[in-house]
Amino acid sequence: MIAMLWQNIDYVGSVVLFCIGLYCVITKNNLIKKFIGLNIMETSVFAFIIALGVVDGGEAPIMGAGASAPFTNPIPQALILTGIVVAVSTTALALSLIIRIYEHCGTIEADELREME
Amino acid sequence: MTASALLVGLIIVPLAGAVLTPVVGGRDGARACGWATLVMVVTSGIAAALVVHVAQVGPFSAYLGGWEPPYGIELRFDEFSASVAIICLLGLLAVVFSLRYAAHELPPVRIGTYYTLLLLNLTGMLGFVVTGDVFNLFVFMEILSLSGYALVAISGERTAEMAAFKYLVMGAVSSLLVLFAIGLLYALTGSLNMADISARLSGAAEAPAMLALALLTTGLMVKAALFPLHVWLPDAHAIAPSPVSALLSGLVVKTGLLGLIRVYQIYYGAKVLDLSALNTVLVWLGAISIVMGAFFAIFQEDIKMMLAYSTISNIGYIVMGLGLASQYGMIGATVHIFNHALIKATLFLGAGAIIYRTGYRNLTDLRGVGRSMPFTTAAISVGAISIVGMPPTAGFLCKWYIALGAVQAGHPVFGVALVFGALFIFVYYIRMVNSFYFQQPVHPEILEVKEAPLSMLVPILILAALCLVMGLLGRIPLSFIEPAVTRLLGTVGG
Amino acid sequence: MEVTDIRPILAPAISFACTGLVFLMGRNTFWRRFWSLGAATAKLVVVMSMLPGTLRGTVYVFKLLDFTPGIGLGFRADALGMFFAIVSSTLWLITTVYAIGYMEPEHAKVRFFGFFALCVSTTIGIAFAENLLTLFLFYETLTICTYPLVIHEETPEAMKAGRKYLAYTLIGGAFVLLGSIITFQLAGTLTLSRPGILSMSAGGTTLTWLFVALIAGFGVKAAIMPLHGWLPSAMVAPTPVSALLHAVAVVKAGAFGILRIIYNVYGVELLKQLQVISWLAYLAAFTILAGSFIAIYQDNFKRRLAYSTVSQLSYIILGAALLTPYGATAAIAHIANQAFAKITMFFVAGSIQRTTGKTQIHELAGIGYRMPFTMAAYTVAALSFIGVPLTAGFVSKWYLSLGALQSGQWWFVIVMIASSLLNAAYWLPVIYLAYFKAPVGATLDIHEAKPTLLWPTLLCALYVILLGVTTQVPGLPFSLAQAAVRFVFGM
Amino acid sequence: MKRALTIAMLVLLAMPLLYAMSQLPPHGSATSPAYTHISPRYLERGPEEAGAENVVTDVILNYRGFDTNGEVTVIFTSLAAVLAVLLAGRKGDERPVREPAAEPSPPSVVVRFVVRLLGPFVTMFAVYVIINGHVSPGGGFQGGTVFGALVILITVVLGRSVAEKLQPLGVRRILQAAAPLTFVAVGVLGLALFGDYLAFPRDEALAWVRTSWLMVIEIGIGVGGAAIISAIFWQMGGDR
Repeated sequence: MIAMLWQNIDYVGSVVLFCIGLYCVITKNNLIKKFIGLNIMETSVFAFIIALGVVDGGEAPIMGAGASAPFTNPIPQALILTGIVVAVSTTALALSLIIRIYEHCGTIEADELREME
Repeated sequence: MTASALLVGLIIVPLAGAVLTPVVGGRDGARACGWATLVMVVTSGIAAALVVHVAQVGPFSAYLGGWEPPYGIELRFDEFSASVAIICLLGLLAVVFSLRYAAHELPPVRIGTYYTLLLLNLTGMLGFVVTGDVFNLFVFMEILSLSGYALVAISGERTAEMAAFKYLVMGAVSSLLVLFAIGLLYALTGSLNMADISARLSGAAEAPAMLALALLTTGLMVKAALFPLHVWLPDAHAIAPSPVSALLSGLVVKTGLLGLIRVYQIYYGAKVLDLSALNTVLVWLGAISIVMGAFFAIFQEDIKMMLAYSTISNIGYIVMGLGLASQYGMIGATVHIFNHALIKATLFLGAGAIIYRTGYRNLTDLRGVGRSMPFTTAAISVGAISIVGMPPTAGFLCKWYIALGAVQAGHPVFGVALVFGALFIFVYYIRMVNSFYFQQPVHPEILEVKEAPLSMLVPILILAALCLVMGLLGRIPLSFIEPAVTRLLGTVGG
Repeated sequence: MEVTDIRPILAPAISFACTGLVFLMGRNTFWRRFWSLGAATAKLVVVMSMLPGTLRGTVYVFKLLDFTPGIGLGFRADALGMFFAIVSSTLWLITTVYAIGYMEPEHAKVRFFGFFALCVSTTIGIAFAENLLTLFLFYETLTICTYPLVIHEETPEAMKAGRKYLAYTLIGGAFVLLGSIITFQLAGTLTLSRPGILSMSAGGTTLTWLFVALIAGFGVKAAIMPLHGWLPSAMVAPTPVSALLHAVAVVKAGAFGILRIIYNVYGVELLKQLQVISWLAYLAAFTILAGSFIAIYQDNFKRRLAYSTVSQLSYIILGAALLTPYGATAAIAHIANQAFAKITMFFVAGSIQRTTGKTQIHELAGIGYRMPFTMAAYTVAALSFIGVPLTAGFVSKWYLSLGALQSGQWWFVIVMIASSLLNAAYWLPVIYLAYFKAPVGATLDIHEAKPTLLWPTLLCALYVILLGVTTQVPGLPFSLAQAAVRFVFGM
Repeated sequence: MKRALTIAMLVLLAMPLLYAMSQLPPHGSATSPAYTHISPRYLERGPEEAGAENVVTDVILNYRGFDTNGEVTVIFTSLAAVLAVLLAGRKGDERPVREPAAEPSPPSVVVRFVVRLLGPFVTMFAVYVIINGHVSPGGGFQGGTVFGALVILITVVLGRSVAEKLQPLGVRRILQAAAPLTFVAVGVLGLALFGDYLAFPRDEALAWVRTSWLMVIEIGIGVGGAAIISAIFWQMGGDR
């Protein structure tokens, strides 16, 4: 199993990143830090999917003069382009909410907010 | 007009309508509402045509860009997708209801945006339900989630924003789980088309397939607010504007369940895993959800909070029915997705109308409102009876079927849990009815308020009538969905 | 012979429609009374029009719609159902007149008369239910419709009684539902039929537990001990409601449900093989005696009536559980006999309360001089409960004893005799008090209840005697009961 | 305590994840299902079939164009969401007007001059990225973001009033909706002419139509993306 894991070390990296992100989401008290954790999770998933598209020795899948096989898989790249946009959109909304919460409550620490309720 | 063009139109019309709402409506709330109503009327027409079509010829597809699957994206309309009808209906009624409600409850500058988001939310749901491609599913899920978060926060109250943030964090994590699973499925099969994945998954390694299943189920169950993943729901649904609560509680949480059905379609077809372990977990969580939802609801004073917890109970019913994996249970669960949407929308819109007129939302404060708003409270009572599962209302047949399914699957104990869960639910609805009709008002001025305006009353009454009609004509949806369930279960030979 | 006919559904439908009009137009006193009485009369006419056919052995059937294959809404008027329907619609008409008089000074009359009419419409639905699901549907509707009546006073005490009532009956309803689900799973159908839905099924343990569940479900409303707790508390309701609850609609719906379970779900032949039926008989016998014992110690008139009801209802259960034709005759006939006698009692209690304000038995000294006609009606009903010949109660006890002997269980005859003695022990002292004790600080002038209260009371008392002396006259309830028995036992 | 528990939970979570990862097809293998099932067709026939030499562009705009249609809707949704959250609330709930402590000193003349000088070049780069997206890395999103960054830069340095001139109020709403609207327009055109939503002409003779439609979509995405990014930035109070 270890050998197989070594072979898939890129995927292992994204798992580790995923867990780090989740750790931040759960334990961090500051809403922005929580959200940074979420962004780390997003990145880990994107990295995982991008890594799926890699092929040994592959080049960017742009045809035309001078291009030579093998090319990397274009699908994950296309998917993650969409994924990034989605992540950015979520981030924009989350930050807006945090701005409003700060204006209303004067704090963005989760425990202080809980006390205010 | 061909069926596939209509199918595309089902998504494109509300999408275009949504992005044009700010252009057409500007900051004039009434004009935006009129536009949104127009868009929803057209969309509803398309949905009705599609449902009729699927009833006649069975499932059909549209290939986008003319690329046949698995190379392009496929929209697939099967019997489960017929839930677009209820999405359109509730969407239309919620938009009409909002005309007076939004003008009263929301900051004026946000009203145009409100309708935009409402339409986007509906677009997301429609797309989610009809797409046949897992990544496309994710994209639509994000449209509906993002607009959902914003709609919760739109009133600008502090609590609303905090609820929206909680909802957003949970929702974003669940979306990531789904995306992770999509990546895994892609790694195993090289495909994103659901049918193709299902066909190619059979030879795949078990562990990643199981992980993908676990991630998908967890992610979707967060969206569906199954216990113990429900923590975001009560605040979000209770604090959102009432038409939004109706949509969130009636429809948005259901997309998680419809997504689960899609997952079943993939995995049952693939025969790569034995799903009985998952089903056992789901049935138990469903049963716990029923009881916990009802239990928490009993202690709520706020009428919308109570309704929100009752949603958790009902999600439990549906998940239990799906997890039983027996013919009756699955039919009952699927139809309950429809019927609960109707019922919960009746209740939330009714509660919204009462809050609009009286300004109170606690049961104690609302005592005696039955005398001044007889039609609204009558509609709510119908909804309450229906959600408890009294015959001959819409709620009864589903519970009957799910209970039969439990007996059929050889777990009569879950049937018992279901029936007594319904009693539990009755306890808190009787509290509500008591305070409407049978208790002396705390605030005497409540006897002077007027009945809800027509733009609110008509949607509520339509929904209440449907609660009854769907009970009496329950045969129609049940027999409509039956072939799809038979097909789904037939693939596992059970 | 089964005939498709619209009347089985027409009866509940007409009264439901009139009920709607009571709600809509009820703020006007005239229209409220008009539609209440109109509903009662129309229903009685429709039900009575089927009587000749039923006595000839015709069964009227009307299938309304199917929810799904095998589960539908259907109506069917057989002899047993007709019996219950006639009793309840007759009594409804009388009670409505009484209620109009009684409720005059009360609040929320629209709600009261609306739900009152709804209850009795629902009762007809129960009587004419073609299948277990329709039965369950109306059974639950009845529960909900009586709730606003129980809590009519809106006092904390009334609300508490209402909660208790709902808790008991809804849990009962849940058991009925569970039983229906399992029945459907076992038999594939829910249509009530003569040999019994389950008569073809095997599997003793399942059937036994299913029987327990179903009987427990209906037994709550039939107030079999220990499921009777709600009934005395529900006495806080206005008297016409108590009369309706305890004489006609609710408790009889439970008893009727048990008859349906015994005769049409299981069937006599199948039950003879199951041990559990004799336990039901023992439980009924226990309830008969225990109910009477408790009644002796009640001073509140209506509470004494409530425990008497608990006791009397179990005559029906006992008769059915004997599984003999004579027992069945007694069980079915007692639906009417107990109903008329008990409603007389309630009317008397209500009249006394409205006229003199007295609710406790020890306050009734000398009341026989002040309200002679009312107390005469009381005397008739009391004699009927004791089982004196020429009253309705005698017929029940006679046939019940015959049934016990027919099944070889002679000890139930002793129960009957003991019960008569106990009944005498708590009804006769009131007569003594009323006629032979001087009233405390009041004159002996005649001060009768007003006509709308008095006449229904007298009519019911008359009926009690009629039922006792006309058992051989065709067309009256007893002949219908015999027709039902012939039908059930296939004779 | 909470941290320790979380870490323990995450370690437990990581175990099955890692096990599943070890069972996946080896990283970089050319025989994995992902590389042998659908992508070969895209790589082989993409340029002539879908119209762009950059196969990623082919996938985004043509093969899986509907995803991108949804994606631009997501961006639009995020704008609507931000507006819904941040637009000033009811009376008495207005956002606290912050007294500027001191008039912020305007950026130095040098900075302002450099920004003005850079403007045209950045714009040109953005346009280049947009219209070259189908032959090289780039495309509507990237170009739009570059242009959006320029708008933000101008807002910060020269003030919002100058930046807003780039998006006249009259057409701003249309600009913000440009990306989804372009998609819908091209999609419906495809539906009308070639029978499927978002269908592009397959015929080799119509290759120019295909390319120009791709270009239209890229521009639409670029314009819409830039408009939305700057609108969100302004709404969040980035100019303060």
